[in-house]
Amino acid sequence: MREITFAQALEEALIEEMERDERVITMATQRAPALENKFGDKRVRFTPISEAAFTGIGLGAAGSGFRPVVHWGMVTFSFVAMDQIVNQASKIRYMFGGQADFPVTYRCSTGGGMQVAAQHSQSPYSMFMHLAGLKILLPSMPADAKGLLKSAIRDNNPVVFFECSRLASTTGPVPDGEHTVPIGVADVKRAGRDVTIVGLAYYVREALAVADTLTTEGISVEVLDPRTLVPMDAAAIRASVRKTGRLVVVDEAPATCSAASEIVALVTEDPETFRALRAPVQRVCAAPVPVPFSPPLEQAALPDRARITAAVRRVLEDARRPDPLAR
Amino acid sequence: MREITFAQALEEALIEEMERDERVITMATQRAPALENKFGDKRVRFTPISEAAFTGIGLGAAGSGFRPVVHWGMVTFSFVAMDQIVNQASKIRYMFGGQADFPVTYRCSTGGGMQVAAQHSQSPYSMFMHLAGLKILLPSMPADAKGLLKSAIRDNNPVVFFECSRLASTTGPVPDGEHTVPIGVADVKRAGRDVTIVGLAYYVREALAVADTLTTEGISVEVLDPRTLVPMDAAAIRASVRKTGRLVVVDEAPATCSAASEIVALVTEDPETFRALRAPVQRVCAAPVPVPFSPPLEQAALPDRARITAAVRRVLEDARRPDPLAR
Amino acid sequence: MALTQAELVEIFRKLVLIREFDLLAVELRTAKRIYGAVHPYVGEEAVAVGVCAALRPTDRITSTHRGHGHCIAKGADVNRMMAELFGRVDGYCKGKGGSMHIADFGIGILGANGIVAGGMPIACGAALAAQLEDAGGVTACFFGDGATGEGEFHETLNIASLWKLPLLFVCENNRYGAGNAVESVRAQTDISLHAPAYGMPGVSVDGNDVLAVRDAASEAVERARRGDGPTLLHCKTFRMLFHAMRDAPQPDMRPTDVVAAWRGRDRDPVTRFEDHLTSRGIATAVEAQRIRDAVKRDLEAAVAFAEASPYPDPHDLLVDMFAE
Amino acid sequence: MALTQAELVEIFRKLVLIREFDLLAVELRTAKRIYGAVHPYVGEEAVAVGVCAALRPTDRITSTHRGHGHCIAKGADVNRMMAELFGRVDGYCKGKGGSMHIADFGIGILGANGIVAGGMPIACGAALAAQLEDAGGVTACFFGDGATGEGEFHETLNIASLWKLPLLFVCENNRYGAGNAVESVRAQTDISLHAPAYGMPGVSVDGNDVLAVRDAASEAVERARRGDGPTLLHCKTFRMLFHAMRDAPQPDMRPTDVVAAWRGRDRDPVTRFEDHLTSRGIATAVEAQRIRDAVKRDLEAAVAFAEASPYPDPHDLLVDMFAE
Ligand SMILES: Cc1ncc(C[n+]2csc(CCOP(=O)(O)OP(=O)(O)O)c2C)c(N)n1
Ligand SMILES: Cc1ncc(C[n+]2csc(CCOP(=O)(O)OP(=O)(O)O)c2C)c(N)n1
Ligand SMILES: [Mg+2]
Ligand SMILES: [Mg+2]
Repeated sequence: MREITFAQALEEALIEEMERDERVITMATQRAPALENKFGDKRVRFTPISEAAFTGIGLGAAGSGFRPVVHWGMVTFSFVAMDQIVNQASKIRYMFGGQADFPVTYRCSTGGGMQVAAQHSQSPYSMFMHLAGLKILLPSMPADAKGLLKSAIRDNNPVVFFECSRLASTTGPVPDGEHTVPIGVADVKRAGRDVTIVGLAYYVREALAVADTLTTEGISVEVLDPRTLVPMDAAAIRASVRKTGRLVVVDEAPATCSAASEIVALVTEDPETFRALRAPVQRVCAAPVPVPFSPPLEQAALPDRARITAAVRRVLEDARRPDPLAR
Repeated sequence: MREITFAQALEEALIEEMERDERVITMATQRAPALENKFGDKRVRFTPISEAAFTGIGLGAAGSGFRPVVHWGMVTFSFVAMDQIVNQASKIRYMFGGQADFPVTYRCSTGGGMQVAAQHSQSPYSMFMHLAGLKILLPSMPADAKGLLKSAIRDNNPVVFFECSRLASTTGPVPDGEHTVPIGVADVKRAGRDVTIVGLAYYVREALAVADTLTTEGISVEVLDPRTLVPMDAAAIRASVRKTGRLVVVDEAPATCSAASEIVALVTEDPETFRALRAPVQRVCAAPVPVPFSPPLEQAALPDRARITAAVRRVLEDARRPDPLAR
Repeated sequence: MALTQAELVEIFRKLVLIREFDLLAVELRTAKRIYGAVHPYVGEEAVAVGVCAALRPTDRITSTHRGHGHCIAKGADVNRMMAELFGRVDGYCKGKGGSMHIADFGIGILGANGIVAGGMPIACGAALAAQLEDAGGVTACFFGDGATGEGEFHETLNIASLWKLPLLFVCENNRYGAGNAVESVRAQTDISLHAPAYGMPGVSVDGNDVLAVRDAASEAVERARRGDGPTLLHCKTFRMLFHAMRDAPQPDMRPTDVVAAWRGRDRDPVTRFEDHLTSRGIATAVEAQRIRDAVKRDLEAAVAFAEASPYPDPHDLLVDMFAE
Repeated sequence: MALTQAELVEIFRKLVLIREFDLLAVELRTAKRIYGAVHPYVGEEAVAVGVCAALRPTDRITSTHRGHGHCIAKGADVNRMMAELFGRVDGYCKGKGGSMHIADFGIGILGANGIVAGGMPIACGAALAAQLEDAGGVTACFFGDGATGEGEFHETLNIASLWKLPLLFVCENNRYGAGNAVESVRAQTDISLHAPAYGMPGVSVDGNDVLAVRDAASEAVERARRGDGPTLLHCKTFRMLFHAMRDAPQPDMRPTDVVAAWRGRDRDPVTRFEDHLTSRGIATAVEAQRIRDAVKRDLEAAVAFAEASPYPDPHDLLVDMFAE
């Protein structure tokens, strides 16, 4: 299969969906000359730096028959538009009794590791997950990125699509031709026996690298990528944990009230999965600080392979609880 | 001890702190004639409906030597100001290397149960907890409300102070004279043996009512009120769960990535507490919907005593795991 | 374009219907027969009716927390509105929205909104849709004087003008936002003065004169339909009742003489238009009374409709969350 | 108030220092000796220097993503600025902030800001503090033409004027926001036209003429100190380099002839002021060259200072989170 970058995969998805359905329009504060040439500046809207306005414009146009794809730029800039997201987009369908659909996709880049300091290194997925009414996507691989963005644009609900900055230039196989990935379905990126690592975005790749290394020690790691954060595929995560008995969640957001917290809660509140758990769960998350600029500090703030490996060892070494299945 | 309402307790706290320190000023879109008469309209600022601006004004004035107490009205309206909260207030001290303090207190009302529908019935504590850099308070009783608001105003950091609407008219004993409650210290509102209920705000009262009822069945419930959500008193929660072996968390926010998720994660990732857990934890939260207007639907969406009681029974009935301490 | 006699009478009927609907809502809320918050539009009826008289049924509007009048003016069914206030399944939102969230997308009502200025971007989005549809559609965006304090006011005026969106910005300046006089929250009080900063026309109009509003709105609508972009229509009006009520009305701190003056027969938008009709022989006092009576019967029927409708089934709590 | 010769020479030195600092930053970033994003202020120096020449040391400012010039003009130490770009502990933020987050609260620099318009409310808060302190303090708030698209622009102008805050709104209109011409994002391009909507004076000035900026700023500062409220100062200038760089500069899509014209000796704010000084006999060409040489030496020293400073210790990661 051909290999393309994450960024190219997203661009392909957008172009294909715009070709497929002329109600798809885009809005962003950054010009997209290639798209503009192809689809014209009526459909490819370049906007003033007015995120609150164009977030709501996307919603209003969606409620009036169009399928806007709105790019906030960095997730950072979405906070200027938070009223339209929290008070409008996430509530509008239910609050009005389901009388209209709002097929709008909000895209934005996320994450640290680029030495651009606190404001420009955020991963606040969980703040959006907490809102009942948004679907939330977070791919880790180019093929998922393409397939999920296409599904997002075709979905009849407000969808927030997070694009991890550190993944933009990574490559991977992407099928030719029509390729979609269903919303709400997790993916086992690597099967394993001894411990489940649930990774998000960039940290799926890091978890896979850790799994590779630990293999040489005879440790078999299963790496699971939720891909969709809302609706979360709790069944897949629980099934994996029931199999391995151990869970490590890796995410570059700070731990408090994070997606990682939610995954831990989904696992430990399920009676059957809880009983299969052989060690305390581990969250490997960012330190509870705004991401600092200086490279050694930034590295210390974000998860890395060493910390993931250490967490895996901790859940494995916690041998004080016998395997309930006496495996 | 005298009994006063939650709202009165808050008003007392504010007046006492304004008397104590003339650098304390207030801002709100609602006039406060009593305060204005007492302290003058220079210190008691009535503002236009411009939450983003006056949230940042509070921060800037705090960084310039004042101690603003900014009232957003409902937490709903804070989302218009989210940039100033997320990108500025929560990051400003650390990002600038700690060179200045920002003693600003943000107050707002929260919660459902008042038949004012989705936009005006929100409890998004966890969205603020996720941000490293804010202290977050959520009292349940008048005495805590007074003592914590005073501590918030004296604290040299941005503090978000949530005031549950359904508590405003509830009463309770409040000490005369100087009374503060330390930030970061949970409170056992009722000691018990068999199960720990961690309740938030209004649901502390509901948990106490459930505990009363269950007592007649010989079930001994411990009710713990974190009071502070950041920094969370994990030690107190874990100690209680280690004692009872069972945990129910009650909160009127939807469960996903909520404060309840965080409490579950804090408990289950701690090895000692995890080993003491005798049943899966239970989150009793709002349904994952925008709070609906119609009373029967709203009731169905929010936690109530029946659901709390059922959760307690579930964790008690889960007898399949023996008490590890063979108590 | 001059209005026919029938159109003039229909304008009067709408004014009366809005007036009586909100007086009734206050009564019902006081009696605790309905729930939540009520923000009466009493005294401002000429704005909604005048603007909507300039619109086509396919045109769209966005509304505010004080939204009953906008909905009725745009043609909403008072039965379904009333059922919504009662929290019943036959309400516009199946009881999920209540007073502050009435919408009827089928007739272009994109929703009332509990967030001050929150509907403005949505209105812009509807106008963008109309521009792309290229069928002459127009959107009217209602907002209060208080909403001009919000950033969304500024952002949407700029974008709408830049993109020449077919949009009417209708500022209902009732001189107060909740209890606060406009001069206490704005550096200068003539709201139309914002328009030049966005290169758009700003028009001030007597918001209690329904025909003046309708004429100004018609001109703005024509401009929008021509593709010349938005207009800021500044309607000067007054709220005759309190700002809002839950179990009881919020105290009204406005000077009583000012309130009394605005309640005079010559200023009240309903009686004023009634006198206009009768003095010009377009309708007689008897006909006017007949309309009032019919409106009251319609509203009684609406209450009966609402009360006959069941409460939503709690088992349907999760219905309507996500579209297929 | 006329400036002394020494003051004029100091203005020249500051212009040169800002110019050379940012050229050096670009060089260092290209060589990967510093990190993150760099937004060069090259070409806009006269705005920061002119405005800060009208301020007292105790006055406050807020800055933007393109903030090096504002900091230097207000008196920041280039050693500590440079150490911050290098991510070292002796940087202004101990390496935690980097280029976009330099602050020095001790001399009234309340911080650069990575959020377009994000500093405007904070500036208002500083001005409110000054008003309460009642000691004649003033705040200058820098922001770009692109920032006028944000709601915070509107909200702060209204509140500042309503409350008569001692504030200068300094719009640095460099005709582009990132790659986008101001006429592509604004319905009308004269930013000073917003002022009347807020009942405040709006003044447009040649932002490449440091003395014109200084004079206009002085008048606005006096007005603010008198208690008469804020002024919107619209400074017309141009960015001589690209918008931003990380590993490489972002492509510059602006018309090359326009860029070339703004780079001409008569328009470049540094050479233009140099010619002003020499033609009036305030300084000789030799003296000007001596100043340039001294600035370069200072900057070499700053780099040496920065490189001698250690990286922060990862064990200190949690330090500075919360105040006692
Ligand atoms: C963003 C936001 N802030 C505050 C409120 C609370 N609030 C509800 S109505 C209102 C006054 C609005 O005044 P105006 O826009 O003049 O409309 P009016 O009530 O006069 O019709 C306020 C402050 C809100 N709903 N939304
Ligand atoms: C709220 C927000 N939206 C978008 C951005 C991304 N961004 C950074 S600089 C910039 C252009 C700003 O233009 P202007 O205000 O004219 O300042 P200039 O760069 O020209 O100095 C943009 C869009 C941002 N930093 N903040
Ligand atoms: Mg009003
Ligand atoms: Mg610019």
